[in-house]
Amino acid sequence: MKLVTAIIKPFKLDDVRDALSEIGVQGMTVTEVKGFGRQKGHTEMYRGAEYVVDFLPKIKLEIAIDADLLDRIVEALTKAAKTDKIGDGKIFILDLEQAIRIRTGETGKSAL
Amino acid sequence: MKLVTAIIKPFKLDDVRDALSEIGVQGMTVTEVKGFGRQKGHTEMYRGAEYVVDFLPKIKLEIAIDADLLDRIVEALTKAAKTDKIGDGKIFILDLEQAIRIRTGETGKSAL
Amino acid sequence: MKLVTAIIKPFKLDDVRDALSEIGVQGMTVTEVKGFGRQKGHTEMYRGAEYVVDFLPKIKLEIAIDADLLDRIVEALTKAAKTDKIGDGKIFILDLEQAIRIRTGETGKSAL
Amino acid sequence: MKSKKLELSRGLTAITVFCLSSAAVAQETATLDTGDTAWMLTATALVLFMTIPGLSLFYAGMVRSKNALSVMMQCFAITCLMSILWVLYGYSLAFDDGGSMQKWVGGFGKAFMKGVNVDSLSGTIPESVFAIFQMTFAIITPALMVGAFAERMKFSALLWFMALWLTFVYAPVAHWVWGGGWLGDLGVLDFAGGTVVHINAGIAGLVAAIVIGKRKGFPTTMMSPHSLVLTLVGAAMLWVGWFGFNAGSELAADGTAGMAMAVTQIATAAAALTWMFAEWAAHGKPSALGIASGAVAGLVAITPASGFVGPMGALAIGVLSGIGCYFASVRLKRAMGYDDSLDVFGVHAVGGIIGAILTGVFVDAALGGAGLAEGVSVASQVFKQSVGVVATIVYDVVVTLILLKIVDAIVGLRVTEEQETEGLDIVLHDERGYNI
Amino acid sequence: MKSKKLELSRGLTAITVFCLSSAAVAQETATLDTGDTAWMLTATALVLFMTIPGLSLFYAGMVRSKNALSVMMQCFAITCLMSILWVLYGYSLAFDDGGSMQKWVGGFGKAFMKGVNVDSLSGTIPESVFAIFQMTFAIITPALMVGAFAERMKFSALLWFMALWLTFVYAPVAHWVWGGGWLGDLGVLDFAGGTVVHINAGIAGLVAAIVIGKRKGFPTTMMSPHSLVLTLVGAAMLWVGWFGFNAGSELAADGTAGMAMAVTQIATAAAALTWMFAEWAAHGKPSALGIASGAVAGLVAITPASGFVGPMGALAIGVLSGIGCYFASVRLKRAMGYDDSLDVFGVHAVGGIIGAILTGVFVDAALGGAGLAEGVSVASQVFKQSVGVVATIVYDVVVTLILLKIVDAIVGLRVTEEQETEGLDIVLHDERGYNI
Amino acid sequence: MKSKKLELSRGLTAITVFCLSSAAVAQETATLDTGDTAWMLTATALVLFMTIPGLSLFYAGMVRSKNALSVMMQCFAITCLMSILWVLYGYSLAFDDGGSMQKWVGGFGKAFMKGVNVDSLSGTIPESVFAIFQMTFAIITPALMVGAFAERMKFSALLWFMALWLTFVYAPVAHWVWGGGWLGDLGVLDFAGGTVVHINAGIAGLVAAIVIGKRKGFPTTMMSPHSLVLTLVGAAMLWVGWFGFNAGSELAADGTAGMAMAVTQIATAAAALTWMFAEWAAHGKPSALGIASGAVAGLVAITPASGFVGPMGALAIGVLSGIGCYFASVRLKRAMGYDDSLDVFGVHAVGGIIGAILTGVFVDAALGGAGLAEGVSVASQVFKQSVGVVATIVYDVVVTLILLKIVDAIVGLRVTEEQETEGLDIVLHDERGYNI
Ligand SMILES: Nc1ncnc2c1ncn2[C@@H]1O[C@H](COP(=O)(O)OP(=O)(O)O)[C@@H](O)[C@H]1O
Ligand SMILES: Nc1ncnc2c1ncn2[C@@H]1O[C@H](COP(=O)(O)OP(=O)(O)O)[C@@H](O)[C@H]1O
Ligand SMILES: Nc1ncnc2c1ncn2[C@@H]1O[C@H](COP(=O)(O)OP(=O)(O)O)[C@@H](O)[C@H]1O
Repeated sequence: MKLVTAIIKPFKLDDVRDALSEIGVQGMTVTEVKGFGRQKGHTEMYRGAEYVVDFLPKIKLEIAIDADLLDRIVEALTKAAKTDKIGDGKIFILDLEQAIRIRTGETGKSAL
Repeated sequence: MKLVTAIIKPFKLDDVRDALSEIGVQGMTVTEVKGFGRQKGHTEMYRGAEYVVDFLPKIKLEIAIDADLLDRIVEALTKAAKTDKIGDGKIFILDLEQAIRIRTGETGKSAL
Repeated sequence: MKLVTAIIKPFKLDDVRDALSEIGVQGMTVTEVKGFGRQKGHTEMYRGAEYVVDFLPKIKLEIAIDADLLDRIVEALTKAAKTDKIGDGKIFILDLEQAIRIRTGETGKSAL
Repeated sequence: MKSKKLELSRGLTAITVFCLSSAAVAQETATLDTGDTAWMLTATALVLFMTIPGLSLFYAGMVRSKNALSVMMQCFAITCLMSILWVLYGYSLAFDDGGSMQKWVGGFGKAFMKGVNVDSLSGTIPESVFAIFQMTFAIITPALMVGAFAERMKFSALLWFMALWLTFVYAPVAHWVWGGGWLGDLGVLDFAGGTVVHINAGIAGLVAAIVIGKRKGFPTTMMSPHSLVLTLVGAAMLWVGWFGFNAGSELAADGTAGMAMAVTQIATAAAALTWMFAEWAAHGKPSALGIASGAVAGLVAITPASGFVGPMGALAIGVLSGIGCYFASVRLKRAMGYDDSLDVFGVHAVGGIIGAILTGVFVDAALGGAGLAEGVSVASQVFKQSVGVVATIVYDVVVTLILLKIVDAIVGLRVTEEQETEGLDIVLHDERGYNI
Repeated sequence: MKSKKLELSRGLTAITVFCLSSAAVAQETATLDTGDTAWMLTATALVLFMTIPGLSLFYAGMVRSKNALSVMMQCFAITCLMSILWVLYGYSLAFDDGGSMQKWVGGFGKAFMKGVNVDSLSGTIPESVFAIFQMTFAIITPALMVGAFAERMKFSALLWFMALWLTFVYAPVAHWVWGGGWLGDLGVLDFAGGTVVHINAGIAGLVAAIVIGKRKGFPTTMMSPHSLVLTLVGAAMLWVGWFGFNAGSELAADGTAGMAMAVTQIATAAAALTWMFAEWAAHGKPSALGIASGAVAGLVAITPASGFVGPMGALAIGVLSGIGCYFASVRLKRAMGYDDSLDVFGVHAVGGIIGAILTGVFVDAALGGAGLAEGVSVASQVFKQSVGVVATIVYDVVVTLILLKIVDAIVGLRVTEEQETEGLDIVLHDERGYNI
Repeated sequence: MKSKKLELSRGLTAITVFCLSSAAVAQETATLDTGDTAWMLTATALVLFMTIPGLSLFYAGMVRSKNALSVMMQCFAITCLMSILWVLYGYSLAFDDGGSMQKWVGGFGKAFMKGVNVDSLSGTIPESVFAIFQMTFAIITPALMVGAFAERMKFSALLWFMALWLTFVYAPVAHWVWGGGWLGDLGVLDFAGGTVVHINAGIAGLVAAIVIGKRKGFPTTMMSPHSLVLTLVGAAMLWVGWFGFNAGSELAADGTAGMAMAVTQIATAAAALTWMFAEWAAHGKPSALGIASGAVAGLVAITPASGFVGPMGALAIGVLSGIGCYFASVRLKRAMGYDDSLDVFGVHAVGGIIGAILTGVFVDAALGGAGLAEGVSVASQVFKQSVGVVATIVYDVVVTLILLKIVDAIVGLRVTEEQETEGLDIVLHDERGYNI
């Protein structure tokens, strides 16, 4: 199994969720995060002073999946999250040793 | 070492924390997340239109532990977080290569 | 590649970001979390009752990096985040199998 | 923008002012006073302001964020429902002549606002203004109760309960004291509603909190206020609006109204500081919730006394209610174990009782008050005050209990445990307070 | 702390009150009435309170958090800009004698507040108070529109548009009805601005919403209010402030003002409950947004009627506007597909029309109203009312369209799609509503 | 609900109105005017409304969320503490006859509100109302200072400091100007407190900010307002409440009060737009904080002038204070490097000085004002105004410095660095502003 973590632009969340649902992903966990990267932050003004806010709002998705699905998921995710503008985000893939469904105690693929 | 990530229902947080403390877990990190899964979301109404909100509030726990403790922790966690209703959540287990305590620079098990 | 996760004190964020930028880290993702550990929580009062709030505000940083940079990053991070007081936080290191830049589809080191 | 009626009433005023009638005649044929009317229009707006937004913010801030909308919605719906019932029959039951029942309750002669037109006066102000001013009291009294059973009552049950309570508790008790009923006859002093409003609401709230039962997790789980910022704003609005409540109860813009405002300010400040320092002494830190609660305690306690006592009497009432309500809310509640969520009993009932009794003391001219009635001693006035308090409590407890049982039978009082966990906002209203 | 002028005016009052002139003379030489003045000072403060903070909170709560500041900023800037334009020429255009143009628009004789000094009266109140009271109406009318095109209009375009709209729509229409123009002459009844304020703003808002276009994602994406807590607070403030709007429009503290306040309360409560129950019936749950919207609908509909109808007329107007506005905001909008973000058309235009027409019905003395003018039947009054409504709508649509085209040509009406996505707060003001 | 006293005072009024005494006699034996009283009851409520909730929200919104409660708590506690001190001796020190010290400070004859009863009048209003109206000024003046040293002062130190400051700075300076002291004698014009309230608070705030020292991280770290939504709401409440402050300072509902309200509105709108456009020009975008700050600047500057100038004078004062305060808050502060957290000096001291000086100019009848006193030229009036300003500044700086040193010695002025980092809400009050 793999744990796919994707950092995306917030307004792309619905598109990505739909794209993943379509290829059969049944669950995911979403976190509001702030990203720092090549994308320039916006300016905020306070009493005439301008401050550049480097940390931009992003959404982090965590999706535990069967390794076999990895390629399709990465592809769907990339397609749905892309705007071709800087700051579109990243996908990170980790190896997932074990998954357990709390309610039933099921483990492995069937827990996802 | 292992990194145990658990997604649970928010109101179970105190029970889980207590259960883990009891078996000697001394630290953990908690994040408010939103989960998408088999559990049906609730409805929200706006100007007579009803929208189903799929993303439900969940709590994510991250607990770095010595591999030896893994089974006991998973068991305690499962027991404490269970309501037997859909949406109870998942436990994901990753391999943790290294852990460092910032204050002392300790590494490995003694950093946990 | 490695995925470095650091839990630090909130007011250290700017220092840490600067320290990492200096050694060439170009991106990171930040999450507001609550930490439970050895550090004692603060008291809150409500109608004369005092409750100890165990979960303290912390910042979680996730930084995907080339494995070669690991030591320098851990060093810089530790130095910048340290106050020598309990609760300074932890660094966890996981193996990162793959990274993809959504905008370009680049993978591996060049995606970071 | 001008109505025809205006010309008429202007003309009338002019005629009255300019005619040479003697003072005695003037007393008999009351005429409209624009200054009194101006103040009472304002006072009415101020008392409405106390409930919405004031009280609704005060309470909303104290509950958990999942229930914030629900308490605001309850305050709002009570405002609307009580307004309509008041117009239909509430005003009549409270202030109309009750004929043979006059001691106990008013009649239906003023139902549907019959006879209340542009020209009808009540003293020197239009009767329409008097009726709506009184309506705002009939709104805030049930709304105060919301705090007692917050975070667990069904919305439908709330509507039923409040409609019945207005009819069978508020209207008669208001009649007893202000409508020509037996407590007024007895000489009970209640300038702006310590008994009618605060004791009444505080006791009924406690009864309801006990009948409905504790919130899940009470008292072990910390149920911190989700936004003390809102609570402080609400407390401030209550304070400001209360000038309309107390000084407005004079129904005129005169020296008594002025003094009522002054003593309101003094007692409130004194009670707030007292609660703050009590807490500072007992827990080591002064809290924002404490100072706000203390202010409300002072406002409650000075209410029955506001037209009767002087500045120093107000100071004493403030200090004593600050201490009394602090103990009731912090110590007594914990000792007894009931879950009066936002301390409606501890602040309104206890503050109201302290104020009602002390009114009998500080009305004494020797203590700076407006003076006791001919031949009445402090002791006998305090006895009268106590009769008012006890009668109200007994009646309120019994009738409230019966009404709750009825409503429970019809629609059920409480949401399910699961609903309570999820929060009333989503469960009852399909909405959330915040999407930030 | 006392000005010299005070002595003078005090003296004058004293002289007038104490001289033995007959009522007839008094009618001719108006003198200042301190009670009326007290009420109108208060009413002016209350109407300002409706816009800021009232309306700005009501609207801010309903938009997404990335645009919360932008709508508040718009309300604030409109308040300031309209104040200045009103003083420079708006008041004059609306209320000065227009000479040969009098039927259509006022003149420039009162530009720069010429002739408005400490001693000038308007009826029994200082003209300065009348001018500023009317200013607060000229502020809230454009501010109401902000809800129609919220979350997408440029701030610079807003300023241009509102300045032009005040000049070419608000001032003339106010003159038609209240300044001695043709609608007033015709006998159209609009006590506090159903036509001038609400229909006018509601229609112009709809036109602007259509010209500017839908928000990206409308209507498929859920655009939940970011804080219904704020919206409820804003609605409550609107309600309280509206007492100044309606009862203040009597320009005196008398029986009509009292009745205006009473009917305002009754209609509002009735409309709020009606909308709440309609929603409960249709969707299974009563919502906080629903009850708040219903309250505003009732406030709007009673506005033109407030000095003319009785309590039971108000009840009917409340119920009918509750239903009418509910359908317009929930059903009609969805059916037609326009994006009137916060239902300015559905509540203000529709509520205003319902109120304007029903004023013609319930003014009838037989229905408890102040009575129709000599020789006017309900049918003919309703006809007059309809003429007022239709004339206002036609004029408003045409001129608003032209003004929007002009502003679009000068600065462009709408932000870019990317800016809309990011949110107006950051994009237009370099600020964020919350950093919590 | 009616006190006995009512009958009495009603009777009195009636007798007075109907008796045939001449105007001259009426001038001598002042009687209560219900209209004036109605307005002053309202004005008092409005000024309290300025501090809580107005100012407390305005400030709370501007600090970081970890300190939001602390500033609200400070405003609340100041409200309570000043109320009590005012009743005990503050009112007396400011407004009682000081005998041989009359030029400098009042006596103790009115301590404990001695002699202030239901029948005592102050002009045409009850003295109780005058005393409480003045109390609200004594509340807001210290509360304004809170913004200068927000986010770092100890709560206990604040209480000590404010109690001393009321006694040794506010009460005497109020006496100088309004209580029969030397500045009033000199002919300094300060209608509603430009010098007494705003310069006084602004200067003391600056001194305190400097003595207490900068916040950790100032000025490099961005310390963004945690909720500009709250700040805008607070600014709006200040604006509305300020009508009570300025028009209430006339102590009557007459033409001067009306004009005071009108010029308040005009100057405020002008200053807000000026600040907004200045910022737009300098930084490319208009900000919500900017327009709100501009409004407050205008309110401050028109305060001393409000009973003396005409509409066009107000416009000029608005524009000039908008520019002046903008420069002081944005440029001067950065240049000088002091940490006046929320610009109390930049807005209140600078705005107050601009207003005080310009009052001397625009009071001129030739410029639309109420007119200079016999034989006084604009130049000499401006000189008098400057004397008032300078005297107040010098006295204020010296005494404030001494008081701060004393308080520092007793309890220490500042929290520790660690506490500052954690935030005052948790550290000083064991509470948090938000649990959302
Ligand atoms: N090395 C990294 N580790 C973790 N997160 C990163 C890293 N680099 C970028 N990110 C995340 O990805 C987001 C987008 O990255 P950015 O460099 O701005 O643009 P792009 O993805 O187009 O290269 C950042 O805001 C941050 O959240
Ligand atoms: N494949 C997945 N990857 C990551 N998180 C998941 C995944 N599936 C479920 N989750 C998380 O677990 C939560 C519970 O899952 P759900 O399918 O609703 O019920 P259950 O755990 O009972 O099967 C979800 O809300 C989501 O946060
Ligand atoms: N075993 C653990 N797993 C995950 N997070 C941990 C663990 N132990 C500590 N943490 C995180 O690190 C933070 C600091 O830990 P703490 O024990 O308080 O102090 P220190 O880092 O100085 O040992 C905690 O607040 C928590 O967020």
